[in-house]
Amino acid sequence: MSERILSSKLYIGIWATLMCLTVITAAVSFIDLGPFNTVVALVIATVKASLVILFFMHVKYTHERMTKVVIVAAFFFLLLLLALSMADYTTRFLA
Amino acid sequence: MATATLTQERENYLNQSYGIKSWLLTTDHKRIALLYLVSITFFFFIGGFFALLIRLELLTPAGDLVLADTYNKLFSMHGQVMIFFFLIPSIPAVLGNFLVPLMIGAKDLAFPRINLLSWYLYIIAGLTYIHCMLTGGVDTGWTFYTPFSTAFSNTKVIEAGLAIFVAGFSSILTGLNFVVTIHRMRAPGMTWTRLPLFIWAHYATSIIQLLGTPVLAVTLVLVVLERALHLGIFDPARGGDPLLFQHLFWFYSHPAVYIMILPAMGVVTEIVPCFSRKRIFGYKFVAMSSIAIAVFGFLVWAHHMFVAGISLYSALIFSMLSYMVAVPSAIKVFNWTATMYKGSISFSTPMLYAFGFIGLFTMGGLTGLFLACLGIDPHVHDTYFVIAHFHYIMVGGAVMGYLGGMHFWWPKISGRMYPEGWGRLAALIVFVGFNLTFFPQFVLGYLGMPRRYWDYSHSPEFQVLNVLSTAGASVLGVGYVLPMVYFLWSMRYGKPASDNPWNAAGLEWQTTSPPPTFNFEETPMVNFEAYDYEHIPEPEVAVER
Amino acid sequence: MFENFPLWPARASTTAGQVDALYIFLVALSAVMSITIFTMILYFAARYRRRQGVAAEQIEGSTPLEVTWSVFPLVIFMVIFAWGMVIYFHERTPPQDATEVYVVAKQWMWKLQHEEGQREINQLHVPVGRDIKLIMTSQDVIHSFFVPAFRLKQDVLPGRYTTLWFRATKPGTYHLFCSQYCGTQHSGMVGQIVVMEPAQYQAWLAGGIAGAPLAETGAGLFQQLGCSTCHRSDTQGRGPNLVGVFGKKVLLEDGRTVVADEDYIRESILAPTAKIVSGFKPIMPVFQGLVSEEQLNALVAYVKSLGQAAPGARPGIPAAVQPAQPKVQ
Amino acid sequence: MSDSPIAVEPHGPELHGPELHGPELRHHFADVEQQRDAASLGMWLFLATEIMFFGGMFCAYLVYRYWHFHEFAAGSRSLDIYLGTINTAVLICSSLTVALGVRAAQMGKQKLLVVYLLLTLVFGLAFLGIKGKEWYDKYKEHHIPGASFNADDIVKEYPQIPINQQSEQTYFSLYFAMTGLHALHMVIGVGLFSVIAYLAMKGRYNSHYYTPVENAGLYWHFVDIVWIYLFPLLYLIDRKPLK
Repeated sequence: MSERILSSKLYIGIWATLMCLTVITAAVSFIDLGPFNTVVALVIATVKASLVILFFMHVKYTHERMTKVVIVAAFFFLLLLLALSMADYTTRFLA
Repeated sequence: MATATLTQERENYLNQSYGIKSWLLTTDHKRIALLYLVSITFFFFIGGFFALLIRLELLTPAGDLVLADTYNKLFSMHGQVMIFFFLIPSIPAVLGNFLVPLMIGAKDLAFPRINLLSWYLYIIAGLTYIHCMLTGGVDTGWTFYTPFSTAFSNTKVIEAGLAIFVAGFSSILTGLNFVVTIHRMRAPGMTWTRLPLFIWAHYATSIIQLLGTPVLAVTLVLVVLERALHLGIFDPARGGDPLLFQHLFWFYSHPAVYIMILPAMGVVTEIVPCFSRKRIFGYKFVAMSSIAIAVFGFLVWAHHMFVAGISLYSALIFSMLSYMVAVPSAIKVFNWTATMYKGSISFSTPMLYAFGFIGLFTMGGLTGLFLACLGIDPHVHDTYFVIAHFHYIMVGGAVMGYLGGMHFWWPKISGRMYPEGWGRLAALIVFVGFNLTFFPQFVLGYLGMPRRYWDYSHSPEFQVLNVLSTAGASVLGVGYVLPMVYFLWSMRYGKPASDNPWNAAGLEWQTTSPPPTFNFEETPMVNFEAYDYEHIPEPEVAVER
Repeated sequence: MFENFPLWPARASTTAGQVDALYIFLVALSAVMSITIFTMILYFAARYRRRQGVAAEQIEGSTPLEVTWSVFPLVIFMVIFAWGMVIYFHERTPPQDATEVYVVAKQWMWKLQHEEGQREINQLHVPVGRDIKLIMTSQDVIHSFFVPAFRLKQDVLPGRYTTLWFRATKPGTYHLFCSQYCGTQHSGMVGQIVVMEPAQYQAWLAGGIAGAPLAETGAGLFQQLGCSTCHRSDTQGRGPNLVGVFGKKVLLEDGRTVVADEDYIRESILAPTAKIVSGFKPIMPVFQGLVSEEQLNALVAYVKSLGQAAPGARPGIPAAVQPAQPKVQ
Repeated sequence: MSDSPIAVEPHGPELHGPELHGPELRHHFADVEQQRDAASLGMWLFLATEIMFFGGMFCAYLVYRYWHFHEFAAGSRSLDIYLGTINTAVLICSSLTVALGVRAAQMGKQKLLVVYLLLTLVFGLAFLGIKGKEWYDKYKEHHIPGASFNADDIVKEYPQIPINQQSEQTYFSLYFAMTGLHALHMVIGVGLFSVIAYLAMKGRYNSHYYTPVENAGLYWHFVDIVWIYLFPLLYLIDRKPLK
């Protein structure tokens, strides 16, 4: 297995995108979008994280099925932890 | 190395080199397994000693043997030692370490140095915990419930927490090693459906170790931070919610039960086909049920919290999900039973332990249905019913499995046979002693005796059952000392074991006993299914008495 | 039959019978299941024991069988789940008109106070046949209120209320245990539930140490602490009018709706900014650390008494308040 | 490589001889490829455990943010958004240098690799420095949870937000726990990269063997990703203009 070598232009492009997104997310937080401020902040964070995972961490180019399985599994179990905990907290004070 | 095969003293992993250094710096998975064996046995007897004192205290209603604080430390440390320093590493770190590479035809685990590191982490954790015990101990119960642990206990909570944190790290590294090994190191032809079910069980266990343990780790870190630096996360006096601690704690600690029981199921799944001379009934279902237990195990944690003050609706969800995880466990029991159908069954010691396991696990599992039930749990929660239930699973299940496995693979590990008669006697003693100890506790629990009570002089009606239980514990103690004695004895005086004394299927039996350092003289090619007993002759001398 | 060797504790509440019925069902079910499995194992072990010249018959498995023994238990499990759920909902939903007892747990004792003002320590006297609701909190660590004879248990947490209700059915003295480990004297944190015939109970009430009814104490505190200057019984106050609030839904300033139960009132006293009623400003001072658990209970009891439809219908409730239209809904 | 059997060719004991493979290949692997696959899977599994480790804190965060939104919003406003944004940028830059460093290693450019590793260290230390400055500011403002915690200044600054001091302390408890454990991971990363930079200077890595560089890089990117989430969750909870 020889790792594919990506061009440094691609890396710099990703880097520039990440920097822009950072500025955007900071700037948008000052604008009143109601409940959507949180949504926008999390969507941008997820886009940034995905870029790092896919390109900087080479997941887009790997032929290892297991790498993707591990990532998905970890996020899935994290989601279970959050969702089932919140199942208690969001319903605790209902009559 | 290939030249040594035919000489009288075959070179093996035990006589390959000598001296303390050759053990403490070894990266051989088999030697590390033995290092673990010695260390966990040490902790098992410490934990057992605490158990003995607890049972003696409860012989009479009044608190007359030890002080209340001492008693609280005893049960706390009994729990923590037995769970984190014995049961969690027991089968994976000893038998798993020894057998996973052998069973899949690999020369070693994928990361031998990390394997050694994980033993050292375990030892650091163990020494820290011993220091904690010697300098005052800890009295929070094994559960560290806040705010008692973070704001009220005057004992060494931080030290105990850090010790368990490090032990968790060790457990994570073992699991990581197994998953990578099983994925990457299988011998040619060893496809997923040819893997022994012991491997499947360890694979499932490793998933839990990898995904659950970090949550316990961070929870303990937060407890330590709250206690040491006065952060306010779990303590209601500082704005926290104590139930959040319980959520995070049980997110690990419920699946942790499956870390303890799944490998034992794996052991039994090896033993039953071997002594029935049959393939396992429903290979795929048994394999998948291990994975299902591991995954569903993460969805049920709040059934430990039905009376803790969680919302009614989440209690409903968790109760229902708890019944889901009971199904794969039931599947396993039915498949073991079905495997015996039309078999050719013999009753060597490992098989006796497997019988014991199935019986006790069935009872432990069925009483789990009581506890998952929203109608019954509010009465029996935090009583001896719970104690009895989880001892049926962990001692009746996991320890029986561990002992069964130790007997089964002892010829491979040591190259010697244990004395069969003594083995059967000990198995019988353990079974009888166990039931006498823990069955009365079911009744005691339904009668309402709360757990962690030092003194029950207000309720003398509990005494008869407690006396029975203590009597049983002393029988059980004998049952546990016996194997240790004859295993040690057999290392010198035991009959030399052949390579495959049980005529068992599985790659581990195709190499020599004890195996050479790199396990196989030649990398095996696998072209047969697991449990291929059709093509393996029965032992010439049937092991009958 | 089992006088010296009981298999279950006394059955002294309406819940106890329900729980025991399910328990006996489960025991029977477990017995049937385990005996079936054990018999099969023992039979196979004997019938197919190793014999010279008889080889095992290789069987791969059977998907129909696997499906059967997966689905069949699951159906049984769902029955158990549903049955348990019914009991749980019943025992976790207190009746509206239950008599209330406030419980404060601390290391290592139970402090109880009746609506009528009687205080007790490690003992609770209740009459047969009346619904009793316990409103419980802890001063320090987590405790658990456990009465085996009632088949009831509920953890008692610091910083919030948890509740439990029962109706005793049989006079007698029963164990009260703390079942959540709480430190050195955990096993000493025990007490008694004394269930009495109503007449005897009335006599006990009359003979007890006379204390002011809880709500009355609360009314006094309400004046003393200055609550009444803002929480007036008309619409002019700077704080919401509390008449009739209890048990109703409250619209909050951030758009959420909560039910004004004991915990809400408690939180609103201790940390008023947490849930601001719509239309009001967060100006109320924080009472965290300024009122004891007992005073808090009295205040809650008072606010609850304002919520009653017919003031004065129950003992100890000042009839002075005007049944004005509450500002909140 | 799929999950079909890995070692396709049988390999006998004769392969154990150290002369038949480079010093990087450990005896128990069939070939370098198998070894690299194993290391990569191992690293990803380790990162999965790290996700769950931080996940426990994210769970606590979610619960308390749901309960005490006002206090979380006010606490978030009291943080220095400029330093926070700059720090995010610094970490992203360090991730770039790591990615380029791995690329240099892949191509066997040893000098370039050392340069990128050193740059990464500089960025990492800069992040920790800025973080330290922020913590020091919080220390001066008495926002460190504990006996001396005092959020009067926040209450005064945002009269429009109803603030309970105790819940404010919960926010700062989580802030310090999360940024603290993240910083601890950064410190470990800096240590790791120092060792790797040293070994790279000695010429330990080449285009055939650079697994440690790659795996340390994965770790670094992971720590970066944690921060990518921590930044909006801690700094940007609610900064819209107050009415």
